[in-house]
Amino acid sequence: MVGFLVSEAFRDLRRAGRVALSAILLITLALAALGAFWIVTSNLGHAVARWRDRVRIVVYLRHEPDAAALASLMARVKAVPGVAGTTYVSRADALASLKRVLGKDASVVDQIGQNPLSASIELTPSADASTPEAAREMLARLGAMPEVEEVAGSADWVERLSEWQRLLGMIGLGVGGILGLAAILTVTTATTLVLHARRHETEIMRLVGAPEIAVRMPLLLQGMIQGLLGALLAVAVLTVAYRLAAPHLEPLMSLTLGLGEFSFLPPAGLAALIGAGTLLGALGGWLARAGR
Amino acid sequence: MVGFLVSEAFRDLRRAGRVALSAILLITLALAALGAFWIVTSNLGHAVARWRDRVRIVVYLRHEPDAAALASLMARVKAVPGVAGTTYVSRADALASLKRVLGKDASVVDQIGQNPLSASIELTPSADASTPEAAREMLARLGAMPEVEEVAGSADWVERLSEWQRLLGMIGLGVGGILGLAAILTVTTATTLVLHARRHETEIMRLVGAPEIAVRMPLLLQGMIQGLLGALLAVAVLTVAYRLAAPHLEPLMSLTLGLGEFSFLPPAGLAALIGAGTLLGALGGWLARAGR
Amino acid sequence: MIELQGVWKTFSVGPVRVHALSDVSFRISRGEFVILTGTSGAGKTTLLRVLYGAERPTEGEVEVLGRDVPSLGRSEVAALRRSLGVVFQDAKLLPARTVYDNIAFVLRALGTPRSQITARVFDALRKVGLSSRAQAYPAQLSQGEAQRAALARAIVRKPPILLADEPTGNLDEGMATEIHDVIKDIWTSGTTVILATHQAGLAAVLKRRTLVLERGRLIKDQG
Amino acid sequence: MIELQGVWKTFSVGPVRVHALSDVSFRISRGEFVILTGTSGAGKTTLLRVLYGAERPTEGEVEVLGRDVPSLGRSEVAALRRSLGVVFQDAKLLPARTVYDNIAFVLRALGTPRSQITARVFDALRKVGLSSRAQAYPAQLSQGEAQRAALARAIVRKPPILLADEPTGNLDEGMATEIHDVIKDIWTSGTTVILATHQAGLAAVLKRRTLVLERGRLIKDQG
Ligand SMILES: Nc1ncnc2c1ncn2[C@@H]1O[C@H](COP(=O)(O)OP(=O)(O)OP(=O)(O)O)[C@@H](O)[C@H]1O
Ligand SMILES: Nc1ncnc2c1ncn2[C@@H]1O[C@H](COP(=O)(O)OP(=O)(O)OP(=O)(O)O)[C@@H](O)[C@H]1O
Ligand SMILES: [Mg+2]
Ligand SMILES: [Mg+2]
Repeated sequence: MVGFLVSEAFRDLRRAGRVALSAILLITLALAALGAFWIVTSNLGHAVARWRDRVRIVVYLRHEPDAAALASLMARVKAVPGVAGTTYVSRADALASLKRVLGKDASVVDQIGQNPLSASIELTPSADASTPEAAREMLARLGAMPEVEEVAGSADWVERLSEWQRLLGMIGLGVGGILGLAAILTVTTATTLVLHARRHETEIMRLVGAPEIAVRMPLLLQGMIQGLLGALLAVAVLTVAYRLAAPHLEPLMSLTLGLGEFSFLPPAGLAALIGAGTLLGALGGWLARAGR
Repeated sequence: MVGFLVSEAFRDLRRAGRVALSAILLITLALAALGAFWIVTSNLGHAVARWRDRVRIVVYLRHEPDAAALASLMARVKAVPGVAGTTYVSRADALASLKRVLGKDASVVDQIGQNPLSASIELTPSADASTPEAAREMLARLGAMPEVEEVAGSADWVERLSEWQRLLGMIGLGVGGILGLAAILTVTTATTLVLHARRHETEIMRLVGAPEIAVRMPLLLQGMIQGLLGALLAVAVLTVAYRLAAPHLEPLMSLTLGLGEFSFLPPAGLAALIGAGTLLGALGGWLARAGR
Repeated sequence: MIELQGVWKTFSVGPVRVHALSDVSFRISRGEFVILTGTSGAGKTTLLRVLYGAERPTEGEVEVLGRDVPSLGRSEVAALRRSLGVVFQDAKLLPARTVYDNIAFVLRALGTPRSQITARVFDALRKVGLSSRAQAYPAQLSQGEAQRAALARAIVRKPPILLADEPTGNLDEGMATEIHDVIKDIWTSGTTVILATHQAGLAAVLKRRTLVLERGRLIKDQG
Repeated sequence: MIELQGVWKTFSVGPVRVHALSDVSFRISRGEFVILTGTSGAGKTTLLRVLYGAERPTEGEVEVLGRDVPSLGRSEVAALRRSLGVVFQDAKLLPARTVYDNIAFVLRALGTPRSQITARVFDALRKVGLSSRAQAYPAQLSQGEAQRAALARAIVRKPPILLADEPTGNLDEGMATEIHDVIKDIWTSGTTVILATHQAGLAAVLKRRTLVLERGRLIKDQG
């Protein structure tokens, strides 16, 4: 019986011909676009994480601490919630840095009698501090330490980051919504097509007393086969596109987004895509049931 | 006869029901996505243009020129191909600027006896200079002037810009390609459907001697009506989406891209979308011809 | 075996109501051979459709093989139909399958062992004189050939009841007689037969119980 | 008016070759009434299909209304068909249109003025006794009613030639006689008629020229 049902499904598929091909390609397209969006989003996510690492908050110190005081201070600064990385910048480091900023005019510095700059600690905030409230809280705590003269850097980097994340979220929602709609339409269209092609056949089958499973199962199987083929094709398309594009994209990415590596979907993501395709196809086949 | 043909087309459309609806929605989707991409691309294009305005090349001068020499120099600089805007920065301006950079430590500057900085001209490159070669050429010409001590700023801003443009171009190509494929598949699928639904009907019509125009014209008209409806819907969707999203996007845009205004498609763009939809639909109807 | 009690079937076409069956009652016992006749539009096809559950009567009771047909669910209707051989007036062959596949299909869907299928299909085709057209598709058959293929499909399962709707409508007299002989053979082997036909003369020839419909009413039941 | 010269039509079904027409020649003059008969599968439908250009003969010449049919292009075939009234054996009604629309359609596609359409359609329906079913869809008709609707469509244009393929195959004798009377009326008004039927007896009843086909060969041409 199973052999009979599967062979019926393949027979239907062959007969549907160009239409089955269309359905498969539309599923491929929807899934490939979904996958491509997934890849881009996760890479942008990496980029955002990297940018967060680059945001610096500078805590200016009243005096240059000695080694012991420094160690204790650093420990307390690290304990503040929202602080991820810390780098100590001594007065000498700061002067060197100023010379770098001045470039051609660095010689000016040498005309100054003594080093006028303060020692400071540069902080990297953690993801915990990415809400404006958490960031304000962290800045307040740092400013309250006795050794600290002033904290430079405000909450606006956090706002920027969260705006970026909101933007990405909105794009994701929009793209996801459109693709979802397209996939549903695809499945509906393909199903309607197959149903239409089979309408008389289904009626005749029922009239000669064919069991329901023989009437419907091939439709379901056919849908699943289409979905599976579509998904496998989508994975192939994504893989090839990645192989071709990654070498060209990587330098660009590192130039514009500061991201060294352009990563592909993890195996679990690929499995999810294939599963989604099969489900989509099965759904199409199943809708056959609702359709009559 | 025309009335007869149009009424036949509407009758077909009504009969195709859910399928016609699917086809219309798929066309809507394809065109809305195309339109949305168009809007985003053109806004990014504006942003790139704005960024170009912000790129500064600094030409350091050997001596602070007097008014007459300055006027002649500025004229010669402006004449160099690729130079868009020029701003003269006197030695006093430069010192004020340095104080701003030093921020908290600005008092250092006052300890310096005399102003050690050079006068300079800040340049904005024009779009002409956006290829690496043109930019190098411009820099060489500026460096060759007798008054100029050094030119700061290299060709790398140009590279960044052109990389961005390449990235946008690639995204455009990718998205365009996928949408094109989807649109072709949509049209093929919808046409196959309509053809399939009409197969017997077409055969019978031919057998009773209906003129070819009565057999085919309704199919073509039906396709055009579908395409037109899909395009109008797409324009409506885009307009509503723009109205809803623009107020939220604008502050975000200005924050991340430095773009004050998020603009919609020009009327000509809308007309092109509508035309494309109608053509797409007509193509679908026309394929009916090739299909048999 | 088959029993109808006060069966009505009314169709509405726009404002017009058509009484395809009006208060039809009769009973057929196991092993009978019944001819159902009446002019075009009298309700013969509708009556058979009610028997195999394709049409639900507007009113009245229908019992076939001990089942209350109008109350059956989809899978029970399918099970009932598998006990019936039906020859449809318009053949209803699956257009995408050859004559052989059309007949083998019903056996396969029932799980008949592969080894028996070919022999049984060709046996049925031979009975209706169509074995040479086994590989043709329905569109490649003449109308009479299609009708014979439909009969072969109906008898291949050796059903307890055979419902034949105009099985010789497109056949000349010689061939019609052959087909009637095939149907009689099946009847002789124990199948209950209802044969719908517009040929009023056939009743006289076959000398069997005859039900006559006129505008949906059973006006005669004799033999 | 109609002339066939050495016409062959051979179909291949897999390895099998079927000669549906073998070396058929005859000639029919304007105003004749010809009966075409033969058993199921003899080639009657194929012969008519060759006449209205739905089948290209494998060999031989076919002339209808002065046109060399096999050489006609698509639009010329359409024009030819508009001069022919054809009753197809399987009715071939457009399933999505009512009986009225099925008949009105051919008039509309020809550009008949609106004002005349309703009257002409009902006139044709009255002739075949189907005016009460004008608003029904084909699926709502009995087989005999569908056949009559197809005849109404064929005669609504008052064509110079009427090709009728088994127009009474699903009708009882009384109604068949009525339909034959309708066809005779049309013939009397000047239409050339070819009537294909498997009822060999009909030739004797109608007393007209009869062509008899047997396995694709024209074995008799008399009357
Ligand atoms: N689905 C339907 N909707 C509306 N009317 C219907 C439907 N089916 C049948 N009828 C009408 O019911 C009447 C009986 O139809 P039925 O097909 O049973 O006749 P029949 O005796 O089989 O005729 P024939 O010998 O021409 O096949 C006819 O007038 C027909 O038009
Ligand atoms: N398209 C086709 N492909 C293959 N064989 C065909 C095709 N059309 C007809 N035939 C065969 O040609 C022969 C003649 O068919 P035709 O339909 O002309 O017979 P007919 O005289 O009209 O029979 P009936 O009275 O049963 O309608 C038959 O054996 C049929 O199977
Ligand atoms: Mg009937
Ligand atoms: Mg025939």
